[in-house]
Amino acid sequence: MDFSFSDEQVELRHAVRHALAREFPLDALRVTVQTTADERAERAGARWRMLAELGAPALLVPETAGGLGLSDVDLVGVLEEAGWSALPEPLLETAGLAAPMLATLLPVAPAAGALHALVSGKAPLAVGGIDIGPGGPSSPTAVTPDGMLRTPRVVGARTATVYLLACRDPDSGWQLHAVPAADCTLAPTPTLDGTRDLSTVHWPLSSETLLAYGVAAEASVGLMADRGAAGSAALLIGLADRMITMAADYAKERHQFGKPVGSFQAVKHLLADARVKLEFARPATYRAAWSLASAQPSVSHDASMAKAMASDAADLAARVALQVHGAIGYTWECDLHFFMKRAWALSATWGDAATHRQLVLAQARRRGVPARRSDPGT
Amino acid sequence: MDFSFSDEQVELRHAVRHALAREFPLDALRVTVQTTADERAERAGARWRMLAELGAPALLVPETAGGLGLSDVDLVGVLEEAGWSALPEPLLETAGLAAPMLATLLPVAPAAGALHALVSGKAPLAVGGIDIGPGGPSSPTAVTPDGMLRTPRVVGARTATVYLLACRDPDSGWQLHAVPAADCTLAPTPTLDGTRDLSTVHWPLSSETLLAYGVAAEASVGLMADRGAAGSAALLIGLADRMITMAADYAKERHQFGKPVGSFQAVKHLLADARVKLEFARPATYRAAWSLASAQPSVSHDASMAKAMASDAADLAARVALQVHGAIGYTWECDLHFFMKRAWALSATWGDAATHRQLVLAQARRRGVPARRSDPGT
Amino acid sequence: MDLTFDAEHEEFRAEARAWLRAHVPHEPLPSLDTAAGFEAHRAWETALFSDRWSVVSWPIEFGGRGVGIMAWLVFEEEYYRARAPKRVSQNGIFLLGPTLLEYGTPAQKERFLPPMASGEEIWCQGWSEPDAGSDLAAIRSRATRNAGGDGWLLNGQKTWASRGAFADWCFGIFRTDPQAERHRGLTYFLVAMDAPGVTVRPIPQIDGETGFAEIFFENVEVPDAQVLGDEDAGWSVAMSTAGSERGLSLRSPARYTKAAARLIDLFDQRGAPPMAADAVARAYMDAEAYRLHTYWTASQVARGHAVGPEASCNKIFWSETDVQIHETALALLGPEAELLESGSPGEWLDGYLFSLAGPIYAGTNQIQRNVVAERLLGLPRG
Amino acid sequence: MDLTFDAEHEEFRAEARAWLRAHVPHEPLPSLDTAAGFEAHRAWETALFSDRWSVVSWPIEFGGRGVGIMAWLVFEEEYYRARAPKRVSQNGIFLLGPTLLEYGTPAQKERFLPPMASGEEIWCQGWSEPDAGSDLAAIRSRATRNAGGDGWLLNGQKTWASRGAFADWCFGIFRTDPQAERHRGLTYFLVAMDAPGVTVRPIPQIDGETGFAEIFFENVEVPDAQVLGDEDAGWSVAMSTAGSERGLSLRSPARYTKAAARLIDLFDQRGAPPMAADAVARAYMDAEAYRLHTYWTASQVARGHAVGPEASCNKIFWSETDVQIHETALALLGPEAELLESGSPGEWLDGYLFSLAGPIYAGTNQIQRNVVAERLLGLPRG
Repeated sequence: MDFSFSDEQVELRHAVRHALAREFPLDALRVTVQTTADERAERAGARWRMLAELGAPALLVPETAGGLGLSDVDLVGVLEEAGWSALPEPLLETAGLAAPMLATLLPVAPAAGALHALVSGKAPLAVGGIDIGPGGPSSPTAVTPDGMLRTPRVVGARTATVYLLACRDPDSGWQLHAVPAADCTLAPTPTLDGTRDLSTVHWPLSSETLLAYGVAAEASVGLMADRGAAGSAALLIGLADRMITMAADYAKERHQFGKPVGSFQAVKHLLADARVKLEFARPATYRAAWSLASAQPSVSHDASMAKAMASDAADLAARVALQVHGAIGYTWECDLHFFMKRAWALSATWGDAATHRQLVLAQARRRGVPARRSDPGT
Repeated sequence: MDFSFSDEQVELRHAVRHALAREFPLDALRVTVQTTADERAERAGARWRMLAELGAPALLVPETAGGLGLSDVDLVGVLEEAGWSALPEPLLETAGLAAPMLATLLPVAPAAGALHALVSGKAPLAVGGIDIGPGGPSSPTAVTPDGMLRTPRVVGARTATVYLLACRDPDSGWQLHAVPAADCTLAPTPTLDGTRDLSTVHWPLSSETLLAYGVAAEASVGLMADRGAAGSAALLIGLADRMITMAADYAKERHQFGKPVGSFQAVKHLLADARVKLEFARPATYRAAWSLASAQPSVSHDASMAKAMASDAADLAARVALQVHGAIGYTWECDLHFFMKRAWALSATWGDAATHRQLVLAQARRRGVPARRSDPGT
Repeated sequence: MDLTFDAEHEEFRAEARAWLRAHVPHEPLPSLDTAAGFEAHRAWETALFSDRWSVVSWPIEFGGRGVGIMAWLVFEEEYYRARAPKRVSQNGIFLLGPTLLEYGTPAQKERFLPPMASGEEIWCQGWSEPDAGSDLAAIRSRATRNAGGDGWLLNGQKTWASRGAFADWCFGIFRTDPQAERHRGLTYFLVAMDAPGVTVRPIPQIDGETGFAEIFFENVEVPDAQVLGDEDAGWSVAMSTAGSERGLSLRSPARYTKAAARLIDLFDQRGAPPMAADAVARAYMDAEAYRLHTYWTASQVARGHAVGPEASCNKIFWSETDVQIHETALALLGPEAELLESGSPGEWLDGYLFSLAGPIYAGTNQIQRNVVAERLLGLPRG
Repeated sequence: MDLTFDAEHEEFRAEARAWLRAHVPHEPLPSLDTAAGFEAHRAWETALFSDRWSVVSWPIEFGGRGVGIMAWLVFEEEYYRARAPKRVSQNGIFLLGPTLLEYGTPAQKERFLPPMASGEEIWCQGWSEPDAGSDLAAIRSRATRNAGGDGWLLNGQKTWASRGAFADWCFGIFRTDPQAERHRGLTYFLVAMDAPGVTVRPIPQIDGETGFAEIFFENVEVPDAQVLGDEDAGWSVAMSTAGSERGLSLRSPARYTKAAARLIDLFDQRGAPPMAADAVARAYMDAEAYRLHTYWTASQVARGHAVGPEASCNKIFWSETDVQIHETALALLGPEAELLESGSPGEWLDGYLFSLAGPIYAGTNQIQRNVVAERLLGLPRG
């Protein structure tokens, strides 16, 4: 039993934090929304190259396939940092979902092609077609009258060259495809968080893009859902931490009634409650990463618990941070809203807290958390 | 539209408060638990006579039947005062449930007999056999191997001479009986609130005690459930008010860090939250009384809403009052526990807050709140 | 106690309902936090006024109908039921209006109330300053006597003036006695936004729209006739405004009961997911409880009692109810909640953002809790 | 990172499980807040000790097994799994014990630890005073030098000493320098409860049982050998004890995971009512999260890091988790929740009452929130 990160893992996280702070300061978020599409794309490209230099996109790709051969436990800190800086790029989707999935599906040709694109570090991959409901993974992909498939809320499609897309047919079950961007029609979806890249993608169903179907696809989709939940939990942890830090900093500076507002118990206790929620969501999130890395039978339970707790922690952090900032926090000029909007978005995707509580309870009731090497006492 | 009490209603409430403060000071609660059964019975008897002198038990009995001919709107303030003083006697059961029910069932012989006993003012009536679940009224009464009926958690049986008991058969539906105490076997049930009179009653099913059956009994049981919910809401409002008042008083006196603990924002905000919850539960409780008095079609909805809000208000008041008192509140010597225990008991009986929220939602969805004279805007 | 409306009120309701059915625009107006939307909403105010629906509870001479508070509540119920536009005049008619009626001179009432009621002059609030938010008594903007002695010179900076970028007039408090302590020595002024020396800087809000503005005053000349109430007595005049803001007149319950009814519709549309049921029920009941509490308060007012510190309970309750209704709706929308689509998700998202400001403006809920604890429960000041 | 236990820990777990299976009494012992129950629990402590299970993490010389913190957590998991009796020695072995190991002289350790481990001497805590609760530094009980100069005279009053009515020894802090300000000038003493001048007044608690006591000290003579740590340095010694109380050693996670498992059983027995599902899931997850957080903290400790102000997060979290688990259970029991029946309702009700004290003792959660805000977030003192 050693529930801690290695020195290398801590160093990797620090490297990512410093690189992001340097290449992606707070101002850059504002620019992302207010600039032209071209300028936006150029900046996104530069950031992605920087992440690629750090090895982030291919962290989970085996060394034999040109990656770093690391694990979800290495990735979780990187994702937390991406949350901390509200990074707009689809790092979770590319590094956390697409990369390990494609690696397991080698040497299927479309997987090899997509993985090659990913490892090259030129562009992220987009991911779409999996939601999580109280019954587990569900498919938002629909068939359109022209025979194409329509997947809403695909993340990262504007910059990706390959889209990893899932669809589900009531009879034949899940399919997973790696579709070249060139084969798709894309309708960007405006969202509250203007720094987020969401699109509706129309794509053709073709055996040439097929990665997996049937039982294999179902297992892959299940694992991607777990990784989506666990990975977005890590992003949310970083966001929550950042919002609490911003609010605490503001509370030290802002004076009312002749003293810093942070010296009032009401403000202290709001922030303390948010800090406590974060404190206990964190180990749950790290445990989910470990369960993914070591393929624990409890991985779905662990990922759901992480997502439920991290979503609640980020939602509370947003509420508290806004209240502590007061009217200032309600302005565009204050950076807080970028973090709040991202937190709201991520808290609701890959299943919200209430959904994951249902999933956790169902598994706990089935005693669906199979004994690890030994039953931990309950 | 006049949502206020008449001067007479306000005066009646004040009279009850003063009488209870005089005849039933805080010490009397302690004595109730710590004295012998005889002494306890004697004191209970004296209190009941005092309530009878005020006219409380027969408030809802028509003047033609020897009562005061008043309504639930007159009663609600009296019940609130009974809560404020944590009165142990079954005033709700006698005055709020048994009295109006028996009055409507006249001239059926057992009803007339029971009502006569009630109006005489010598002893309260006991009530049992109706619970409220997410599906509405349910029956906890079971048939025992000896052919008797067994009703748990009957309130007031130790002092009553007549028990108003309900039972339900899956085939023939509800029945309502007025059973002489002498025909029953009684097993007092120890509860956390030692001042509460709860028993399990074994009773014989007999046509001689039958008040109503079939559709009439179902309607009566439904109305008693509404009155139980609305009336216990009034008791809970009084309890919540008392606990908040006790805690605020204590917070003014108790000093820590060189000042009254009530000057700390943390304490202020705990109490303010409890006060706000109470403030909004109150009109909901009064509305339920008016709906009962004027036989509104929305009465079940209104009673459920009152019980849900009053239960939550009392539960929060108890939590806050205990926290504000600190360790002192956790002692037998501090009076607070009498009010907390009563609040916990009442909050869970006649359906708890979550149960009533389900009932309210079901009715709101069915648009089951039929238009009053006009649809109020939604 | 009688919770039914009498025939007169029902007749009034029917009349209001009929008028609204005939006049409410079919398409929603553009956001009132934009220049075009502001003017579209002003036109709506004018339409309301021309049939005497803009300020029903005001005296007839100022454009109202002289009806009581219960009738006003009936009108509000019908207004929200009809999904009529937001009230761009709300700071004037709901906040300044009652204060003018209470403290204004006959000349002030005659000068200011009718154009306020008609939408011709739209008001913003000059209350907070960069260093005087929750601590409103820390106001530093000052008013000094002008050379002629018949007026004042205003200097300083106000902030968080909702729609200050578009408004015609501003009401606010300024320090007239620099020696006086905090709540003393403040005076309540009415200022034209086009007066020389007034500069406005729009502040984009969280959704990018120009919801509020900073207002800078540089030697702005204001005649004595634009002082509301007594010199140096601005705090108590302002507290009357703040009482309206937190209490009865700013947030009528129909707003929340209507939103709760829409929430139940959404719940049904989404297949009534059991895990959302409790939150939907809570939101519905809280809106309903606020409505009942308002009738309760209005009945006390009708009997001649004043609205006291209970108004702080009100402010806490409606603002948190509003957040809860919208949070529950977004939870029902799930991953679609972030989409800026017109119609259901977008409207709920807008409403959510707006609701989040509720626990902040009109005195943060932290300040309100202090008021409840100190003035309703008698706890000592900190 | 590896969240599995190694073979050594698993062997230790198996040994503990086997011993507990063989020795845990089949019938629950009477309440340890009664005289008879106290002695029954003392006998259980002796049984634990005789097979070296009472203080597994202590050095072998004092009756422990010298195992690390992870093994201790394993033992605790097995202990709660076996539904073994409450630990009547907990104030000694979990609070004073670690402090003695850190600050005690060799002679003190030898004198006090073994009988503490064996249950022969059971300790209570003399911490709070009537006017020093949350404000612990306001302690007024004092210690003055005795005539001989080789010891002290204690005078004053302590309160809320859990099981103080039955305990053999008491540890507490007394003011030795009356001039010094608040946290300074306090000294940590070990006092025999049968020393002349010690009087105990039992305080019946909310359920009528004698859960705690007031202790009066009147010229109680205490030798120098019973001072723990340096003279006038009692506050920092006490903070070590308080850290244990709030942090790792008082409330092991197995307590909550076991309660959460029982809650899920109850939920199933009651037909899994959908409206209780969310609360049950929350309670289960919070208990599980506390377990994970403890492993996380223990891993930091194992790597040589100290437990910091995060311990205040702990205290807030476990105390509120405990309340939530029991509240949810009572909600499932519905109207039966108030019944003092043996078995399910009664046990949950007992647990609920006990849990309600959690947010109060060991420093109220209000004080803990101050600590979190000031020491983890750097907010200024009030």
